[in-house]
Amino acid sequence: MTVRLCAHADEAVAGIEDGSTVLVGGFGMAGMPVELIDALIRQGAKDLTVVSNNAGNGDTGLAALLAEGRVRKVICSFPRQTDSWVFDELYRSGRIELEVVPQGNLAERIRAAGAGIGAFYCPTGAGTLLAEGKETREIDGRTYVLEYPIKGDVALIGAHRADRMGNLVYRRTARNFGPVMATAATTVIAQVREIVETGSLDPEAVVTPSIYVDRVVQEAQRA
Amino acid sequence: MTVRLCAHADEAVAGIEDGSTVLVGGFGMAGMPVELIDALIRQGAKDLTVVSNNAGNGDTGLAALLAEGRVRKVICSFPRQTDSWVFDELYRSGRIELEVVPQGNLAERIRAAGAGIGAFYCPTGAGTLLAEGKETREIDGRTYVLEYPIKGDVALIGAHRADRMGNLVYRRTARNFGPVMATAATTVIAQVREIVETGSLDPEAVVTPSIYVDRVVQEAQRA
Amino acid sequence: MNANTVNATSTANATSTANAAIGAGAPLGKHEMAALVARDIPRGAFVNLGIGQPTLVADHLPADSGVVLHTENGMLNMGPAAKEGEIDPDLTNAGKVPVTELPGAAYFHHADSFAMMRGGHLDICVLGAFQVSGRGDLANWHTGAPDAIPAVGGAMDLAIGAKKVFVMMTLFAKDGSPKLVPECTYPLTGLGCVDRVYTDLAVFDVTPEGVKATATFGVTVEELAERLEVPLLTA
Amino acid sequence: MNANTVNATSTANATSTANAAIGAGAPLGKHEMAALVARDIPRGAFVNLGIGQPTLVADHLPADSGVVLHTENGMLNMGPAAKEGEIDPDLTNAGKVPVTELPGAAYFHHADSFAMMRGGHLDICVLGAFQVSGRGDLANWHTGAPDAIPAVGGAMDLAIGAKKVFVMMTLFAKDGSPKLVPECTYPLTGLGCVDRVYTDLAVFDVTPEGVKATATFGVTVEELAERLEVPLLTA
Repeated sequence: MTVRLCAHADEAVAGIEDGSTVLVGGFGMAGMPVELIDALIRQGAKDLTVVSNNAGNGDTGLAALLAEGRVRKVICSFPRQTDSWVFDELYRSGRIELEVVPQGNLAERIRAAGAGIGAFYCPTGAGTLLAEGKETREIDGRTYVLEYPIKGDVALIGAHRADRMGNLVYRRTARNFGPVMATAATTVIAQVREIVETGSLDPEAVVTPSIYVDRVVQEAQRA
Repeated sequence: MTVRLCAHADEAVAGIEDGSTVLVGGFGMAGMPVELIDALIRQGAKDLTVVSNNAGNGDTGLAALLAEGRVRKVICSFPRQTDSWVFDELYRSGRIELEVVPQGNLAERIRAAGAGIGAFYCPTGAGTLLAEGKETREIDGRTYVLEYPIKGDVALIGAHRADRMGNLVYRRTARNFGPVMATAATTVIAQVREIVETGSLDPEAVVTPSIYVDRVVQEAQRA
Repeated sequence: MNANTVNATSTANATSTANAAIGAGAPLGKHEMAALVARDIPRGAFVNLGIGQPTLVADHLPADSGVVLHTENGMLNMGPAAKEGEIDPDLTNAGKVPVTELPGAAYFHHADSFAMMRGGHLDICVLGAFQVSGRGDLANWHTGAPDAIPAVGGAMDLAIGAKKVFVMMTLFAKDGSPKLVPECTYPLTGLGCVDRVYTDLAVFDVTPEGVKATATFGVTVEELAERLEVPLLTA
Repeated sequence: MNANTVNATSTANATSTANAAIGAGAPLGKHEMAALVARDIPRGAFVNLGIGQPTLVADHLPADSGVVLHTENGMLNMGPAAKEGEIDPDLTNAGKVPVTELPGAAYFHHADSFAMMRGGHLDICVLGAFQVSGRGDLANWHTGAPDAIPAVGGAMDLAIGAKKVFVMMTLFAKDGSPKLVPECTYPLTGLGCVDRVYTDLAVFDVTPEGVKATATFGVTVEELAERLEVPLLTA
């Protein structure tokens, strides 16, 4: 239905429930919905599964959410970074679950959830640790691994601009996971730098059509 | 490698071999690569499998290619139209094979070929004639049909503009099958209305990046 | 994705329709059927209108409905049919009729368009039908005639993809046989996918408990029950 | 998709490299290795350079090479690292280093970017490695240490996706053990995916017949054969 334009990030994340699977966009800081994550920390939902490329950096954002003990499991491609000490400590002490997924499988599994695909055969990771225990199949002489969709209850994404209907455009490599995550969650919440009048985005260049977007909030630092 | 900018459609379709699978873009006339099809008729390749949404209209374009007896098989979603008399006659007289594929499965199977997906479970058509003989699987209580990629030797597509590197943009609903077909064929040939200088297309709005495009020709009627 | 409010809202609308119309008036013409469907589409819904009669629904949506029309050939926020002078060969609907663009439109390719359908993002699609079964099976792509050339288009994708599938059809075929049937005899488009059937004589909800007439036009539920083999729920 | 000319062209280049270099000179530094890789990349190729040493290859591509760099976080025709004053937080490479955009660039989302990789559209990717086996198995994501936190990123997608996979690594680890091995002991990234290995001491082609040194630097093939457990093809 019609997108809700929220006055504040706290309004945008209202109602996220304990136990939710939360897709979080961004690759490094590019496209990271920082204000939505901060609002989620304030909001209080716990026992979360977070799906994101990384598992938090430094002491802010996702790392802060993890540090509060609010995340039960992380599904990501690259948790280990020079400044991922919060995750590292939780993981080594057995206080967080980790599912490592090759980056392209992460993107494609999220896309599959959004596209109504039940499962797909993917060559990536065949014969490696990350395919252990997974079903495989030979197709035309190549080994493929059966991969299942990753669906979110909520997606938190960062975009560049929204129009008042909720159409989104991104900027440069900050696009990354946003568009697929927007297709794959029950409630999609976008943080944008600017909300513009409907009709002012080029319809050929809209990356995430309004149908996928439930709530939009303009970044406070720019409001 | 580097795209070839062709002076004429005949140069663009040179070398298409007998027995090729040819993906042909367009939905109705929108996005239909008319000049490339006419050039393919002149070029002479036969025993072709044509993958396209429809199976030709009137007596020109795809219908003319069919009328010359050059097409062994058509894979499409909607062959039967008020003006598909060429196909109808070939089909009823047993001179052409037909594989009818639901339109979304056609698009997704072509995408799978381009994306290196070995096969996928799709709910569309489950329990219908079009899934007869196909493998199925229950996933989360729903029945899915196993669908395999459709890969082309050649794709003929119509786009709006190309830059000199081969990046493509489309216009309005003429986009349709072009972008997925461009990912799924060994040789991708695009007919465009205009070739513009590299750097003059908005990088955020490029729909088919240059990596997918092998040959580009500007429409003669506009050259 | 949008909240799951279609169900509640449209059920409410249908109930009021039913209260007003059970046993009243005369059989509906196709424009009246289209108006009835339009009235049951909630504000702001994302809707695909199938080729043929369902297209008429657009004419009956209020100007401020906020309903966003999808066309499977790659567009959201499609406008009305193009008038003379507005025709753009690059802009058509799924029936290949020239259409127009509304502010806030977006274009996307065929795989993305059908991912949108298959992924359950459309709130409602409205389709024509040859037959609908009491379980909500839909037959609308193939007459099953031995010499028919099969052609499915996007029908199967729409049937299984949208959150709610509404059918618009006459209740009886020209030969007098009912099109709401215990089992479809024509080849199926989708299984158990139809939620509501709008006909010239009645509106039916297809529920897990069975088929219920929520409105009738110029006939009574009892008269309908006599002419149909599908049992109708009472109360 | 682009014609299958990489193989022919780069093999030709490698052969000339080999002729010039077998048994000659001294071990290569990382910049010399990068220059060698750059020389073997055909004009106009679409290339992904992995994080770390492979990134250096870009510095050695001729200005008119026409080589188009892909970064898996969603861009083609990536330019050099951003200088002071050019930094845009929305524009980074896969190593999260700020980069620049060249004319003819295109942006796309992660699923499209990895479809491009997995679908075999990149001509070449250049990766670092812990180990490469004689069959072309690659180990570059995990040391296998029991307390290591696993993190794979895009390594597996690159390993199995590109038409040609080039590896850049030192031939021996710090403890003196060879990194070109009969069987990888580290967890695998991809099976049978490596086509060529550039090291400080030699360049190796991995072929269905076995491993062949096509160039050596400061050592002879015989000396290498003695220090490696992988048999080297002669002639």
